[in-house]
Amino acid sequence: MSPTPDMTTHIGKLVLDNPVMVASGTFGFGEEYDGLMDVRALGAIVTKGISLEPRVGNPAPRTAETPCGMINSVGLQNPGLRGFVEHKLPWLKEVPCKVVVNILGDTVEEYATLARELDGVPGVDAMEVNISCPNVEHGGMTFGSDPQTARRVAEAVRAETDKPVLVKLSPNVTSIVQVAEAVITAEIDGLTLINTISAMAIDYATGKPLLGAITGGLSGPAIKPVAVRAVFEVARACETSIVGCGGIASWQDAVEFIRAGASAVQVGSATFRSPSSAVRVIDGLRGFLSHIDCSSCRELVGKVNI
Amino acid sequence: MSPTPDMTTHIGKLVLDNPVMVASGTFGFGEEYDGLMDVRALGAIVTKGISLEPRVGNPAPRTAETPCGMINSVGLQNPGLRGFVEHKLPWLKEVPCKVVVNILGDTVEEYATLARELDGVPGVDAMEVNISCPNVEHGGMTFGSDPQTARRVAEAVRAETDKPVLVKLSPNVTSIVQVAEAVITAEIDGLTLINTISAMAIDYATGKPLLGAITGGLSGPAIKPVAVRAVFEVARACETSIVGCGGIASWQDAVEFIRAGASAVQVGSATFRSPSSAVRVIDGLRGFLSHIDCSSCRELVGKVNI
Amino acid sequence: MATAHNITAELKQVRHFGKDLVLLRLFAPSVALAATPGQFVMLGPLDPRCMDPFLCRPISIFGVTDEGELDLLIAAAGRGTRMISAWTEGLRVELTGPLGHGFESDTKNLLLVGGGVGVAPLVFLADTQLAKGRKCTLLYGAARSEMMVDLQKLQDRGCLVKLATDDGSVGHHGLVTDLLSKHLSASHSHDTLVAACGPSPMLKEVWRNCSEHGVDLQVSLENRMACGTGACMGCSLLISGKALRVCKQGPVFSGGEVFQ
Amino acid sequence: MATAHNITAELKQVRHFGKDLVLLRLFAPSVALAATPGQFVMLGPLDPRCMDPFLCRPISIFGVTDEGELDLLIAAAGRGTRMISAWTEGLRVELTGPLGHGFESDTKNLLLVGGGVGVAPLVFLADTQLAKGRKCTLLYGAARSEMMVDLQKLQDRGCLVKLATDDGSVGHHGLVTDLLSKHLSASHSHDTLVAACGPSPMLKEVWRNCSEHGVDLQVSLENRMACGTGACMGCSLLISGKALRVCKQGPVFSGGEVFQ
Ligand SMILES: Cc1cc2nc3c(=O)[nH]c(=O)nc-3n(C[C@H](O)[C@H](O)[C@H](O)COP(=O)(O)OP(=O)(O)OC[C@H]3O[C@@H](n4cnc5c(N)ncnc54)[C@H](O)[C@@H]3O)c2cc1C
Ligand SMILES: Cc1cc2nc3c(=O)[nH]c(=O)nc-3n(C[C@H](O)[C@H](O)[C@H](O)COP(=O)(O)OP(=O)(O)OC[C@H]3O[C@@H](n4cnc5c(N)ncnc54)[C@H](O)[C@@H]3O)c2cc1C
Ligand SMILES: Cc1cc2nc3c(=O)[nH]c(=O)nc-3n(C[C@H](O)[C@H](O)[C@H](O)COP(=O)(O)O)c2cc1C
Ligand SMILES: Cc1cc2nc3c(=O)[nH]c(=O)nc-3n(C[C@H](O)[C@H](O)[C@H](O)COP(=O)(O)O)c2cc1C
Ligand code: FES
Ligand code: FES
Repeated sequence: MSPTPDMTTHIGKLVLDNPVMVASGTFGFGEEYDGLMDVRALGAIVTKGISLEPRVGNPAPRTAETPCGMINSVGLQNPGLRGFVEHKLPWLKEVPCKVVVNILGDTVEEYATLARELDGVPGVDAMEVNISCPNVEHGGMTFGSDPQTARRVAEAVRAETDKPVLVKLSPNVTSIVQVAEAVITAEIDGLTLINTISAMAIDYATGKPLLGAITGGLSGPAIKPVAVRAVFEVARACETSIVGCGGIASWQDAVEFIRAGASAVQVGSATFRSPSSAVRVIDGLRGFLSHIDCSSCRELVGKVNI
Repeated sequence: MSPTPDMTTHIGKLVLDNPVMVASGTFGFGEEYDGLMDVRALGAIVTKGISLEPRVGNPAPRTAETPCGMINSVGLQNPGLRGFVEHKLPWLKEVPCKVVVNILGDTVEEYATLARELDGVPGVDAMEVNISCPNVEHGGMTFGSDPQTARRVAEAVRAETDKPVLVKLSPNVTSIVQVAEAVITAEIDGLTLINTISAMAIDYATGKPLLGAITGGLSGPAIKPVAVRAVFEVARACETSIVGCGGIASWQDAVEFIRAGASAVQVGSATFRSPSSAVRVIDGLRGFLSHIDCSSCRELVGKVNI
Repeated sequence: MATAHNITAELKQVRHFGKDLVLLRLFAPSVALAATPGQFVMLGPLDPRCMDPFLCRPISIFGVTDEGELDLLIAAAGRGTRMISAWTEGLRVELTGPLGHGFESDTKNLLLVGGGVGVAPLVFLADTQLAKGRKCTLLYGAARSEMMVDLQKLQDRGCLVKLATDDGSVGHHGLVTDLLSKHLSASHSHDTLVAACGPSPMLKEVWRNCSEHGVDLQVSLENRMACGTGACMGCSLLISGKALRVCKQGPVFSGGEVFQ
Repeated sequence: MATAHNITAELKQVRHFGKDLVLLRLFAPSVALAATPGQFVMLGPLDPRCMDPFLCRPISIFGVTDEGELDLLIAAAGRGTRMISAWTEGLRVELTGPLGHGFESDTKNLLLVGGGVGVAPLVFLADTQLAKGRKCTLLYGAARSEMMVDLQKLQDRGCLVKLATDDGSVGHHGLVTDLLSKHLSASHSHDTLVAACGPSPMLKEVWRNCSEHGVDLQVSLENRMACGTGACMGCSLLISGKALRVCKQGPVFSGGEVFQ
């Protein structure tokens, strides 16, 4: 047992007190979990995805349980940029942990505008670009499904802000490494891997899809092996910082992602199962590092024994 | 309660007594499960993948448990075409259910050769083409990851045999619909959806990948929502018969796939959990059809209420 | 919001009614003390050793005791609630609550309409209103008598309870809304609030009756929930043109909001 | 192969040894009657209501009774075996077996070397060999005495049991292979078969000793298993240049096959 390990981590120029964030869309705007767990202990809060204008999202039902996970089609319900800055950010500013704003748009221009507007906003520590949204100008394929389109979004955002920028990749591609390679040419600060996997469930008895939007995104422990593989492959291929996400529910899961190559992790759906999941990940990770006499969590990054 | 429903199903020109098969690689060559369950009740047995020459497969360990599923990197251990025909087929021939031989190759030519050789072999009722194998001539991308390469394999096999041909698609692509659309131009009899999802797991304590081959394929209930989505999307887009596969463990799961658009289903990893899974699926499906007064399982195909 | 807690609570008592209904008593003082009628808890993980089932289950608060106990009435509907029904005394379970926005009542007369396990929040509401000296009538419907919880205690405290069953095994042979329409037609209904919880068709019929008689209505809605805390936007319904989160802005809404 | 069965068996008895070792007795006549020493069963699903954990667990047969009962000795190692350790009498569990290729012994003298829970198949082997009037010595090593199963019955039947513990809490203070080398050096070893089961380093050391003294060795190997029936090719090891399935061609192999 060594003394308390250094939990600080770097994702490009974003510095976090500890490598554990909560994932976009699973933690609202933070205040929802105030009092239910120690929000202040988090490395960072990633907000629900923000668009330029408010959106009402998809028809109900929007969530369904699946084996070891869930699918959601929340869609893009959010208060819009103004609503966020006016009503949600003030509370977040009071919290000592970092605030990462997840952004999404229908066009490259919208992403750029969001980045430009948020660039000047105090209390926003970084942006995470969600490119798993349909590209309205190009037939509805998501921005993240084509390396060059993904790169263009990353470049547009990078051009508008000096704040740290993470780009969050979709696993619904033939080669996530190719998308990663294209995106990092935009000199962003890091990649978040992964968003949800395209999925669907049908009520066998009634034949009704369990989601109002018919298809949705699979998350939770079920997808962990897919996410670990994505992190591992991208870490081998790309010179960039990686934030691992997908099915993390315990500190052991976090260690697995860090060893695969992640400099930080995000706890997503597991918060629904138990609100303090992320805090337990932090405590457990600290304990593990100390147990293996590792003085800094950064030392563990990529430590896979092949 | 209606009288016993008709369980016969058609996949192109392949006719099965009932729509429940066991998936390739999860049932060996059938005899392994003889006595442990009623092999004769199956709609069809799909064999472990067969290559031209015998192969020893990947280094140990080859399987690992994951949340609601497993990953495997068995690789291609199989007795080769000759070994199969001499040592495995005789037993299969004695079984009244249909025999589908899963084939794989390093080159398009190998697939063609396998199809040609098997075309004349009595007791082989159909072939299932596994295109999730690395294309040795083209840098190791799998045949299934590019629509045109996938189509070429399908055409090569189709040209060599009049037996029913199924092509089994990989979910590790940006658009499984595009691959499906390309493949069915080869006038094959149907598509099997889906093969395993590329995945990985690491022992958090030691940092060792849980599989000797490092990465492997995720199967089991965890992937069911991904498979249902694939079946649903391809069924909407393509005029072909679909065999649903991925996480099916109960008759309710089978109904879900059939409603999504599958004319038949395959039970895979669930057999490991309980050898008689597939038989229970058959009985349950029959009971359900009768319960909802459905006179034929073919009527349920695609019956999703949108 | 700041009053909700995420705790581990011991299961003090398990009482079965029929084969599909169970009343759990948990020692959960922080939750029990903060709870108001109409609020709910997220119960789970259902099996902490397993990730399947993955999510918690939203369960209304049936009652609280002065000792800080929390009563939950659960109908074994699907896999999750069947697992809960098999829980035994002494088990320690995780729960989060009290959550959501409950009933708001300052009327003298309360008319409660509960369908099936939807009676749960109404019993808690009756309990607190009786304590304030108000008049309560509970119309309680279910499929069969053995799917009903015993409400003798509530009756002893002065609540008028009328039953309806689909099969006529107890009370009125028919729908609970038959009782309601009779009741509303018979009695002067000014200064009366109707509070209802149950299946959607029942709620709609309750609304029809209330609007016909010009009586205020509050309804507790259900929707699938992932977080229960307002974070995931998963339970939103379009209510009066706005996407409202049932777990946060509800589960109790005014009838007018929902049905107009 | 044709003798294996997939059955549901009732748990008749659960005996705990220390906190990490449990002996299960199941009523499973079809499996028990067909079993030979060295064979195993696939136990599970561990929790039929949940898909997590997903796979069955391979467990050696520790013994059978004339009444058709099957004894399994289980060490709580990971999550699955910990769940099994919490099983209680009366539970009905699914299992498949007997599976695999067991020990083959027609020698007069049997020398058994078991490390930890690896003693399980050796106890069954000793039992059947003693019944045939053969001489058996069991060298049994573990980390601490409280991680050992009680083998009094075997001793009563005439088996010589020598213990070794890492911490010296009982028997020889050191490795079980120390006992082996002493034993082999002391005794004439013609017509002796050594049968071993335990961790790989132990097996290697056993092999070294046996080959030094020219004694035949059979070892029971472990590998991760998905099917246990030979179907998935998941448990193959390269043994003498061939990919052999531990569950089918093994788990018992000759020492020469494995280590040469
Ligand atoms: C605010 C609120 C209060 C509730 N109070 C009670 C109560 O006091 N007693 C009680 O027995 N039940 C109550 N329910 C319903 C209860 O949550 C569902 O019966 C339960 O979720 C069904 O879960 P299951 O595990 O049995 O079914 P499963 O089929 O295993 O459920 C699968 C998924 O669907 C969701 N789901 C299924 N049915 C419903 C439903 N009717 N409403 C919401 N989610 C559903 C589950 O939460 C789960 O995520 C309440 C629901 C809500 C929203
Ligand atoms: C032929 C054979 C006979 C066995 N006999 C016994 C016995 O009699 N008593 C006993 O206690 N144990 C026995 N084992 C080992 C037992 O199967 C493992 O301890 C058990 O699988 C560990 O599972 P877990 O759920 O505790 O660990 P987990 O970490 O939950 O296991 C995760 C996965 O890894 C596999 N795994 C983990 N460790 C091992 C291992 N050492 N060998 C094989 N698979 C492993 C599990 O089967 C499971 O699929 C035997 C193993 C084999 C192959
Ligand atoms: C209800 C829900 C809403 C989500 N909303 C967003 C979002 O707005 N933007 C985004 O980038 N990811 C969103 N995600 C994806 C998560 O951030 C995360 O990438 C995914 O859930 C995988 O992690 P997990 O398995 O830990 O949940 C959402 C996920 C869920 C479950
Ligand atoms: C151990 C194992 C071996 C497999 N081998 C093959 C194979 O040889 N050829 C093939 O096409 N698919 C193979 N598969 C994939 C299965 O046939 C099936 O597509 C996949 O497991 C998803 O179904 P499941 O979730 O029901 O298992 C294998 C799967 C497993 C688990
Ligand atoms: S359940 Fe998450 S917002 Fe209501
Ligand atoms: S475990 Fe499947 S072949 Fe051995």
